[in-house]
Parts: sequence; structure tokens; C-alpha cells
Amino acid sequence: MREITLSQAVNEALAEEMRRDPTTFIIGEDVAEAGTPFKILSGLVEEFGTNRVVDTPIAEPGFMGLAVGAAMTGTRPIVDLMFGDFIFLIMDQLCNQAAKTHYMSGGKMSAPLVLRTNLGATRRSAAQHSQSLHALVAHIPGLKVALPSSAYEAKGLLKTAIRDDNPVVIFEDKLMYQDKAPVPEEEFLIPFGAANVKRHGTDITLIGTSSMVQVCEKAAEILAAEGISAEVIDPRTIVPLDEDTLLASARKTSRVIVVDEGHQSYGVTGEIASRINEKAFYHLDAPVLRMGAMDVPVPFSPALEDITVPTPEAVAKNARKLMSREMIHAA
Amino acid sequence: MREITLSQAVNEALAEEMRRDPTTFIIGEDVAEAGTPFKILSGLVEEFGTNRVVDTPIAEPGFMGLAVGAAMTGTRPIVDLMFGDFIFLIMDQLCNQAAKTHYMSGGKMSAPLVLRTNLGATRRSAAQHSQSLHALVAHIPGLKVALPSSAYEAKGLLKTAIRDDNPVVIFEDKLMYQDKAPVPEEEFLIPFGAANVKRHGTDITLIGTSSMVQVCEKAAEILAAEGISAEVIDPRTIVPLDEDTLLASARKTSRVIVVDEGHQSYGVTGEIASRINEKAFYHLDAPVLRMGAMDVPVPFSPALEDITVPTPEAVAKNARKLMSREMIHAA
Amino acid sequence: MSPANPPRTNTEDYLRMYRQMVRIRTFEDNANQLYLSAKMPGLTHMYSGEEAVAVGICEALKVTDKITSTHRGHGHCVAKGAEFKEMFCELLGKEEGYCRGKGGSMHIADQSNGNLGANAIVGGSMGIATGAAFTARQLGKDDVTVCFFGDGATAQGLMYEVMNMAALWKLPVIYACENNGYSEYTRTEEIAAGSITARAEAFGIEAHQVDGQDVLAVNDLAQKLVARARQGEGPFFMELMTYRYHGHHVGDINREYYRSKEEEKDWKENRDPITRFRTWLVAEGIASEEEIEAINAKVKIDATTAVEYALNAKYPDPVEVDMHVFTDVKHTLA
Amino acid sequence: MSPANPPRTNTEDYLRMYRQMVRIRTFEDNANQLYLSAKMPGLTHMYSGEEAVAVGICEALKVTDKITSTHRGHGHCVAKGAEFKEMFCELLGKEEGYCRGKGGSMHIADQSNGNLGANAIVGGSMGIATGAAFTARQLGKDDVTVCFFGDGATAQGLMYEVMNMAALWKLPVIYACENNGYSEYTRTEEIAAGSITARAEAFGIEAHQVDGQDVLAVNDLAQKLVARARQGEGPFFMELMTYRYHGHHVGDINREYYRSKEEEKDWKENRDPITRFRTWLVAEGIASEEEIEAINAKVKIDATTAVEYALNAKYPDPVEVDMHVFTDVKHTLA
Ligand SMILES: Cc1ncc(C[n+]2csc(CCOP(=O)(O)OP(=O)(O)O)c2C)c(N)n1
Ligand SMILES: Cc1ncc(C[n+]2csc(CCOP(=O)(O)OP(=O)(O)O)c2C)c(N)n1
Ligand SMILES: [Mg+2]
Ligand SMILES: [Mg+2]
Repeated sequence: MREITLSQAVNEALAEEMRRDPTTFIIGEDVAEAGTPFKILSGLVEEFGTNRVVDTPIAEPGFMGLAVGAAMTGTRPIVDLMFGDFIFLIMDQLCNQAAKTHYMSGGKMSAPLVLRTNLGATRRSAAQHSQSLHALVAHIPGLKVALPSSAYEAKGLLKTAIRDDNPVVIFEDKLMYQDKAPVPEEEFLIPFGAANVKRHGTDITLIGTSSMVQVCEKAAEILAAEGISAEVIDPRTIVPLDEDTLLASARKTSRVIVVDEGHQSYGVTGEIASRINEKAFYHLDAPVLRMGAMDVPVPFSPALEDITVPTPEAVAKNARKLMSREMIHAA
Repeated sequence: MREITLSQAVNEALAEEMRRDPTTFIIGEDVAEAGTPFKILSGLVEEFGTNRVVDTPIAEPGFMGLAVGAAMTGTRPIVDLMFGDFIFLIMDQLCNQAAKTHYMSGGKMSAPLVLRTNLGATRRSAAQHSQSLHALVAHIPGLKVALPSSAYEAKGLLKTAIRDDNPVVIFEDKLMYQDKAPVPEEEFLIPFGAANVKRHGTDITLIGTSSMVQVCEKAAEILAAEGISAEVIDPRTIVPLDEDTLLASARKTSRVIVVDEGHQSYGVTGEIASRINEKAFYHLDAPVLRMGAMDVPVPFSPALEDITVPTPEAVAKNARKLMSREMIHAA
Repeated sequence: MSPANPPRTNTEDYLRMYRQMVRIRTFEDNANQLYLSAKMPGLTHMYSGEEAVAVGICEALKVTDKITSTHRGHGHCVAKGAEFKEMFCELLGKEEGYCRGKGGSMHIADQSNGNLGANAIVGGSMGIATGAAFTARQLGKDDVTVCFFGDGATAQGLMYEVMNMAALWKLPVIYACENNGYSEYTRTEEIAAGSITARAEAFGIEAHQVDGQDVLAVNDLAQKLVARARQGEGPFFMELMTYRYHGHHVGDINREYYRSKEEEKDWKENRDPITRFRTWLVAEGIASEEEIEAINAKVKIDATTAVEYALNAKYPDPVEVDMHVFTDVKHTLA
Repeated sequence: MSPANPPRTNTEDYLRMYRQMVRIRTFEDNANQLYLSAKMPGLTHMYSGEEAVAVGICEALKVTDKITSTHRGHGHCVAKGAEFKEMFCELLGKEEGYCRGKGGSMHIADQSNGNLGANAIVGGSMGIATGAAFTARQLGKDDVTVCFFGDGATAQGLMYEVMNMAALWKLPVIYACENNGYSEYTRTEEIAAGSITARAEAFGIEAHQVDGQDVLAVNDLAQKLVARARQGEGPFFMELMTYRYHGHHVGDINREYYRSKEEEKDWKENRDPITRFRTWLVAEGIASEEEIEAINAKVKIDATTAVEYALNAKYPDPVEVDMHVFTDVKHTLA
């Protein structure tokens, strides 16, 4: 299969869906001629024009609010939020308005929009350009949340998001924009709520989201060399969450590590770990371990930044611990 | 001991601290003559004047941002955010700015401010005036988060918050403003990170936050009548979280339910449950159960709203399940 | 009143405008009664006194034109065409309400008539209104959107963000600032610096101030601006000088600490929009006192009937609690 | 230049202003080199071309006066008194940086000189600046705060929210809009409707536009406004017309799709603030060409020395990673 970058995959998904549905449009800062600072959208304004690839002033709450109203009245906005950290600016429009429109109107109205943004540290961008804030929106009922882990998912999940009649937030991993992966030429969609078993294993389950899927896969390789068979699962969407796949694996392996790049406390790892604990408790041989990003603002200095995010080595180390039942003594 | 309402307790804490520290001031909408819509601040403007009890325009991001700058330069703002739901409007100033100031400056600057706001449903205020959003801020490193569960805590924690050199967010339960509790006449503070064992028990631990502490206490009474001895713990602050007290109880009773009024998914219950699972796993006879508010926007209709929040009966029911080991079959 | 250049040229239109104003006032009187008799859950914000604003503007709109409303939204809802029955059912949290009881007073919406809903976030609908206008441009429709908001909402930064975009892109949206002199318990002067219309003008948006107690003046201006917006000459800004008769919400009874009884009396007795219009209608010979009284009586009966109906109507079934979280999942928590 | 009414009356002041402008330019040239030679982590935004703005304004301030800065913040930092060594250390993420390497270019701060910090959220410091001015009022100090921000940042609603409060409360803050014609890769005209100064005026704030390439004009205006703000006559608004020589950030090399090489050339050759001031200094006989060259040479050596130092300086110890999350917890994750 041909290989394309995550950036190209996003671009293709957008182009295909915009061709399919004339009510779609992209809105955000420097999305048109510049094609975003990451150059993800290059070529789209040439095909679809400035009426459908709309450059905005630097007014995130404003264009997010505009998108909500547009979505409520018959168009399908695809909002481009340059950095995931800016989500703090648009929380009101996203969470008080878009997320609740369908419910508050008793099902009469809806806000079918997509918010594309990103996550991920280690780009030397410091505390306000490096956050992974997907847990925040996952906490708010009414929003779906997708976390593509490769070019393949980026394309398939985005296409599904655009066709979804609900507000969907999709976080791309900034560090992965130039990473290539096999992506079919022919059209495909990836359904929401369907986890992907990236690697089959029998001893331990590594659940990774977004950027951490690769980390888990690398950890699994390290472990394989040591004779430990790790299963790696990518939930792909955290709302809805495919509990069944996660639980089946947990029941099979009896040991689970959940790895996510958001801050560990009050984040995604706690939710996934809790669901497994609640529903597979009597199958577990050890506590579900969580590995999130450190609970510190992301530091600029490379010497510090790199140690805030889980690494394959750290995951493997914890896996070994779980396997050796060292945890018993720790508890 | 004399009994006062939670509203009076807050008022006293503010008055005492404002007398003690002339750099403190209150800022927010209708805080002066009106004393807020909840009339919590009545009398303060008379004592401290409009320079220290400052009515603002309806501009939450603006006055929150102003507070951050004021805090960074030598005053101690106490921000009044009328409804917890409006926190979505100020997330950028709170989470990108205040929370990170100390860290980003390598410890050179700080933002000692208090954000007072509220949580709690069942007031027939619908989806944008009923949310309990404390999990969101707890996820952001650099913010402390206090959840008073009675007039006593409201006073003691607020005084501590005002003296703290970090940004602190304190969520009061709107439904409790008129509830009385014994509060000493003499000055006292409640340290952060010190959970309170509200009721001692041996069979099961009920961890409740804020409004849910009373719910847990009532559940404990129901259970006591049935011969089940429940321990009730109020963490009081979720950042910092007093793990030791929670873990000691979990190890003792081997069964835990965590009850919180925020939405259940990706919220507070997942974090607390996970920490207990991780660190007391081998002492648990059953999975830690979580009971948050339903993952739905808060509906207006009383017929619906009341069922979105955990009740004493529901907690007692789950406790019975855990005791009868029904969970084994469920898992 | 503004007798010159009457915007509507036939009796029917005038009487409908009058009737709509009376319907709003009557709706509010009943809602207030429901609150006072503890039959309504929660609090609500009365529109009484401001009827000429909602009616003057909405009478200039087509059904497919959109409006966004506020926490003080009953007036806009009625004026844009809603029915009493569904409105009272919503206020009481009943299944037959416009939002199946899920929204209540602060989120009442009536999509069939283009009302995109009340909003409990002050200024929260400014983006939505601008977006609705964007849709019209995008889909080549000639719909116009009116964004209602209070003077207090002009403090929200969102307004400036969306006015900038509306001006840049010439969107068919009209920002209608209902300046009733107060934000909750605070006088507008104390929290709004400079000039409200100048703020819109600074973005290149044509702005007008108008007497919000004069339904003909409001309607006249609205007709012109709506027509121009429909032609692509928008956006526009209107500042409507008006007054709310009740407290900020139904529970705000003792309000002398922020405004005097004399001030309230003056507005009610000397500038009431309904009385003024009624006097004009009679003076111009458009309606007799009897015809007016008949309209009033009919509206009163309609309201009483709707209230009765709503009081006896069903609450939503508890199973509805996890419906409508997502469009494609019947019961999210099932 | 503006020869009339020179704001500084002695040679020392003029030469310090000149020197500060050269220090900024030299700092940026070195930073750019560090990027090009892959010695600097991440990206950074160059201030070159805008020196007269930061220097003209900061030279009108006391050490205890405050400024807030932007993503394009090196110029403000230097102008407000910072040292090369700590600045380069910060840009390279070293322990001796102003923020112990935790902030980097986009969060560089220098509290000892009243610089409350750069900010990576466009417009994010507008509240902070207004709050710093609030503190002055609150504590009875006569400090003035200058809030630097770009033309693009005028699209952020926060600006209007805080200008409203600053105007209502007469806060000693000066909003300094560095209008360099672009927000990233977009021309300001395309994303800013109406007039920027009118937006401030609509809030009752006195606003001035000034040639941002003329350090004497900037300084003259700044001196007057700062003095008046100190007397309680604030707030004020300044729009400084300027230009950035480099791309939006150091990596923005091919920029012909949004602006022409001719335009860049014109600004650099005909309006360079350093060249203009230098010419004036020589023409007025304040400094000789040799003296000027000596200043330039000295600054160059200072910069090279500081860069060398920073390149060899220590990174922070990894144990620092969980320090400074809270003021009262040494290691949060211990
Ligand atoms: C964002 C936000 N802040 C504060 C409130 C509380 N609040 C509700 S109505 C109101 C006053 C609104 O004043 P105005 O916009 O003039 O409308 P009016 O009530 O006068 O019609 C306030 C402060 C809110 N609902 N939303
Ligand atoms: C809230 C926010 N939105 C977007 C960005 C991305 N961004 C960084 S600088 C910039 C342009 C700023 O333009 P302007 O304010 O004119 O400053 P200049 O770069 O021209 O000095 C943008 C959009 C950001 N950092 N913060
Ligand atoms: Mg008002
Ligand atoms: Mg600019």
C-alpha cells in the first residue's frame, strides 16, 4: 500500500469530504494561502476557494462561536484550532454551547461540527504550545473525541467526524505530521468507538492513545525480546470508548498499563483504568497501571521536557514490574 | 458551638482575611452593593469600600486576566465567578496563565489568587448554570482545588486559600449556601491536603466530595441501620489529594465507593478510584466503584434533573452490592 | 410615536403587532404568577416593558430569518411566532415543551420559527447569530439573523470578535442591543465606558440608536436594516433604549438599593410601549377601544388555557434523561 | 526624525537609546544564527525592524514600571533592561536563563526590571497588564504598565473587556499596539475591520497613531502619555506603525506568497529605525561616526560573549522538572 504522511492524510480527508458535501467549510487562522503553519491544508484553498477555506482574525472564541451557529443552521464547519492549548479559549463555545445544543433543545437542534486541533509535547514549544488537553473535552457530555495514532487513523477518523451529526473534537499529534503510514487509495472510514488491536499478545495489555500508541508498540518490541508478549490497543476514540475490546484484552492478559500524553492526574488514564478495574477486577493479577504526562506544565528546556512524557523504556520497565509481581510489595 | 450558614462562613472568612491583609480585594460581577445574587458578600462593601469590593462589567475573561496580573504584582485578588459554568470562559487566563506563571518563570513569579465559584445541580437552572466542573481545573498542574462540604470547611479552606501563594480554585455547593453547621467563633484554618474522616466505619469506605459528603453520610446511616459499618471520608481538597488517609481506609475496609457530583466520565471519581486501585489493590475485596453525575448535560425538568445526581439510596444500594459480592458476578 | 412613514400600511399588520406585544406582556404576567404561586421550577427573567423591541424587530423578519435570544428570552420567542402552550410546557419542564422540558426558560428555542434559542451565557449567542448569518452567505440564502442581547452583554469580548468577522465578510446579521439600563443589579453607566454604538462603528458597522418603547420607530428602522442586510449591505447594529419593569429575575423583589421606585413608575406610566401604541391605534382610527379590549381579552384567555394545559401536562419520562446527548445514540447510558 | 521637541536633552540618553536599539538587533541576529545552525531548541520570533517601538517606549519608563510582552518579545525584554547572558541562556534552555530554562523565548520574563513576561497566547497578556495597573492603583504606587501586543491581537475579545475596565477605573495602563501589518501570514487589512484607534476611542480611551520607525517620535509620545498616566489620566492607546524584517518566525523563509520582497526592501532601506536615528545623531552632532561604530562593535562583542557563555552553560538538572509547580512544594511529584 502507498504510504503518506499524517499531514497528507488529513489533507486528503478534508478534500474528499469537501468534494462530497458542499455545505462543509474550513475555518481558522491562516488556513487558506498559508495552509496553516504546519502546511497541512496546502492546496485546499486553490480547489475550494476562500469561501470554503476561510481565514479568520486571531479570535478563537469568535470563530468557534460562529462555527456553532453555522452548524446549527445547515452548514458543516471544520474548525482549525492551531494549537490544542488554545482550546482553553473556546471552552465556552464548545462546551456550554455546541456540546449541549442537541440535548437542551430536546433533540430539535444539533451542531454538527468538527474541531481539528492537536496535542503533544517535546517540540520545544513550552507550556502554552505543548499541552494534550483531550481529557477536558472528554469530560463534557455531548462531545465525541477522536485521537488518531497514525496517518491511517487520521484520515479515516476525520472523514467519520465530518459526517457525524454531533460536535466532534479530533486531536492530531503535532509530532506525527510528517510520519508516514500505509493509507489505502480507495475511500474508507473508521467507525467511532472501535478500538484497534495493534498487536496481539497474551501476557500484558498496553493501552495507548494518540502519540502513545507508537510508544506502546516500541515497548512491546522491547518486551518481546525479553519473552514478554504484550498486546497493544489503540482506543482511537475516547468518546465513545470501546470498552468491550479493552475489557476482553484485560481479562485475557490480567495485566494492563494505560498510557496517554495528557497529564496523568484527573485525566484519561484514570477513566480507562477505572473502567477496567470496575469491570474486569476479578480477572486482574495486578492493579491497572497508569502512565500519563507528568503533572507539571511543559518545560521549555529539552533537558526537562523529554522526561515529562512516557517513553517506551519506561513503559517496558513498568510492564516488567507488573509481570514480576513487584507491585504486590509496592502496594 | 454556634451554627452559621455556609454563606455566612464564606462572608466571615473573607472579612477576616481582608482585615488581616490589606492587599486582598474581591472582584466580580455584582459583588458590591448587591453582594452577589446569592447575597453571600452582603456587608463587605460597607466595610471595605468599592476599591476592595470591585464590581466588574460582565467580562469574565477580562476580570480573571486582570486578577492574574494583579496577583503577579503584589495584590491578592479573590475572584468571584457567579456560576461554576462560567469557568469555561476563563480557562485560558486560569490555566494558560495563572497556573503556569510560577513554573514558566522558573519560580521567579507567582499568581497568588483565589477563584471562588460554585457547583451543583438540582436547582432547576438547566445545563449552563448547574455544572460541577472541578475535574477540569484539577487536571491542570499549578492549580490547587478545594471543595468545601459544609460551612466549617467553607470558612477554613477559604482562609487557607487566601493565604496560599498559589492560584487556588474553590468550588462551593450552591445548594448548601443556606445550610447551617457548627463553626467556631475563634479563628481557624483548614490545611490543604488533609482529608477528613467524617464517620468511622469498618466494612466499606465512602469517599464523597463537596455536596456528596452529605449524600455519603446519609447513605452511611441507611447502611448502619442494616448493620453495615461505613466509613465516610471527605478529601476536602482534590489538589493536593490526601492519598494516605484514603488508602489507609481502603486497606482497612477493602471496599470503596467514590462519589462526586461532576460528570462521571473523565472526572474526579476516575482519579481517586485509580489511585486506590493502584496503591491498595491487594487489599481490595471488590473493585472501587465510582458514582459521578450522569454523563448528560443537566436537564431543566425536575423529573429528569433529580435523577442525574447520586442519591443516598443509590450509594447505599451500591454499597450493599459490594458487600454481598454481587460484583463478582457482574464482572 | 413616529407617525411619519408608517412601516406597515394596513390595519392587519398594526393589529398583529399590537397583539404580539400584548401576548408577551400576558405571557410574562402568567409566568410571574406561576413563580409566585411556586408552580414553576427555578427562576425566570421577565421581558415586560421591552415588548416593542422584540415585536418591532421580529415583525420585520420572515419565518426563515433567524434570531438568537437571551436569558430574558420569552419576548423574542413569542414575537418570532411561538405558541403559548409549548412555551408554558417548557417553562414547567413538561414533555410537550419546545425542548421536551430539557431546556426550560433559559434555553427555550423554537427552530420551526427560526428562533435558535435563549442562552444562559450572557453574550453566548453572539457567535451563534453570526454563524447563522454565515450559513446564509454560504448557502446563498437571503435569510437575515438578528442577535438580541442586553447592554450588559456588550462587555463580553466575544461581541467584538464576531463583529470584526461580520464586518469583514459583510454578513447579514443585525446586532440588537436591548439597553434597559441595567445588568442585573448594576447601572449600565457603571460598567460600560464610552459609547456602545461607537464600539460597533469602530469596526465599520453602521449603528443606530432608537427609542425601544416606540414599536413603530423600532419596526421602521428594523425594516430598513433587514432589507439592506438582505441585499448584502450588513452587518448593522441597533441600540434600543428600553426598560425592564420587573426585577432582574422574578425573585428580585426589593430593588431600591439599585434603582428607585420613581424611575420605575416613570417608565411604566409615561413610556409603556403597549399603552403608547394602543393610544396611537385609537387616535389614528385603526382600532376602536372595544376592538383593543377584545384582543386583550382573547390573549388573556389563550394564556390561561395554555397555563392550565401546561400545569396538567406530563413530565418527560425518566428514560428520556439520557436521550438527545448525541443525535445517533438513542440512550447514551444504556 | 522629529527634531522639534526632542524628548531627551542630553547626549547620554540619546546614545543609550541608540545602543539599546543596536542591542536588540544584534541579539536577534545572533538568535537567528543559533536557529540556522541548529543550536537553538524550537522556533523564535524576531523583533528586528521594530526596535524603535520597544526602545522608544521603555526609555520612557522607570525600572518599577511594568511591561507585558508577546511571542515576539526579545525586543521588549532588552529594552526594559535585561542582560544578554541570561537571555541567551533562556533561549537555549539553560539553568542560568531568566526562567531557569523553563520558559524559553516565548515566556522570557525579567521581573527585576518590571518585565512580566512574554506570552505565547496572542493577546494573553492584556489582562495581566491591566491587572498590574490595577495593583498600582490599589497599593497607591505611581507605576505605569505598558501592554505590548501586535495588530493581530486586536482581534482578541479580551482586549475590549480589559480596555472597558481600564477606562472605567482610570487605570495607569498604556496599550501599545505594534502594527507591523501582518498576523503570521495574513495582511492586517484582511482581518481587521474599521479602525484600530477608533476601537479604543469608543471606550473613551485617548488613542494615538505614531511612526514606529522614529524612535524620537515614539519616545516623545510615550514620555507624555506615561507622565499623564502616572498622574491618573490613563488609560491610553498607542498604535505604532512598524514592520518586521524577518518571517513570522525564524523558520518562515519563503514568504513571497504573502508579501513581496520589494515591500521588505523598502522598509529595510528607507525606514530602518536604527539607520534613521544614527543619521540624525551624526547630523545633530551628538555622536561621530566613530563613536557610533564603537558602540556597535562593543555590542557585537557583548553578544558573542554571551552566546558563547550560553552555549557552554549547564542545562537544568532533571530533578528540577517538578520544581516550581507550586510555590510551597519543593518537588510536586516526590
Ligand atoms: C457569562 C455570564 N456572566 C454572568 C451571567 C449572570 N447574568 C445573567 S443576566 C446578567 C445581566 C445581563 O445584563 P444585560 O445583558 O444588560 O441583560 P438584561 O438582563 O438587562 O436583559 C448577568 C450578569 C451570565 N448568565 N452569564
Ligand atoms: C491565541 C492564539 N492564537 C493564535 C496564535 C498563533 N499565533 C502566534 S503569533 C500570531 C500572529 C500574531 O500577530 P500580531 O499580533 O500582529 O503579532 P506579530 O507576530 O505581528 O508581532 C499567531 C496567529 C497564538 N499564539 N495564540
Ligand atoms: Mg440590561
Ligand atoms: Mg502583526
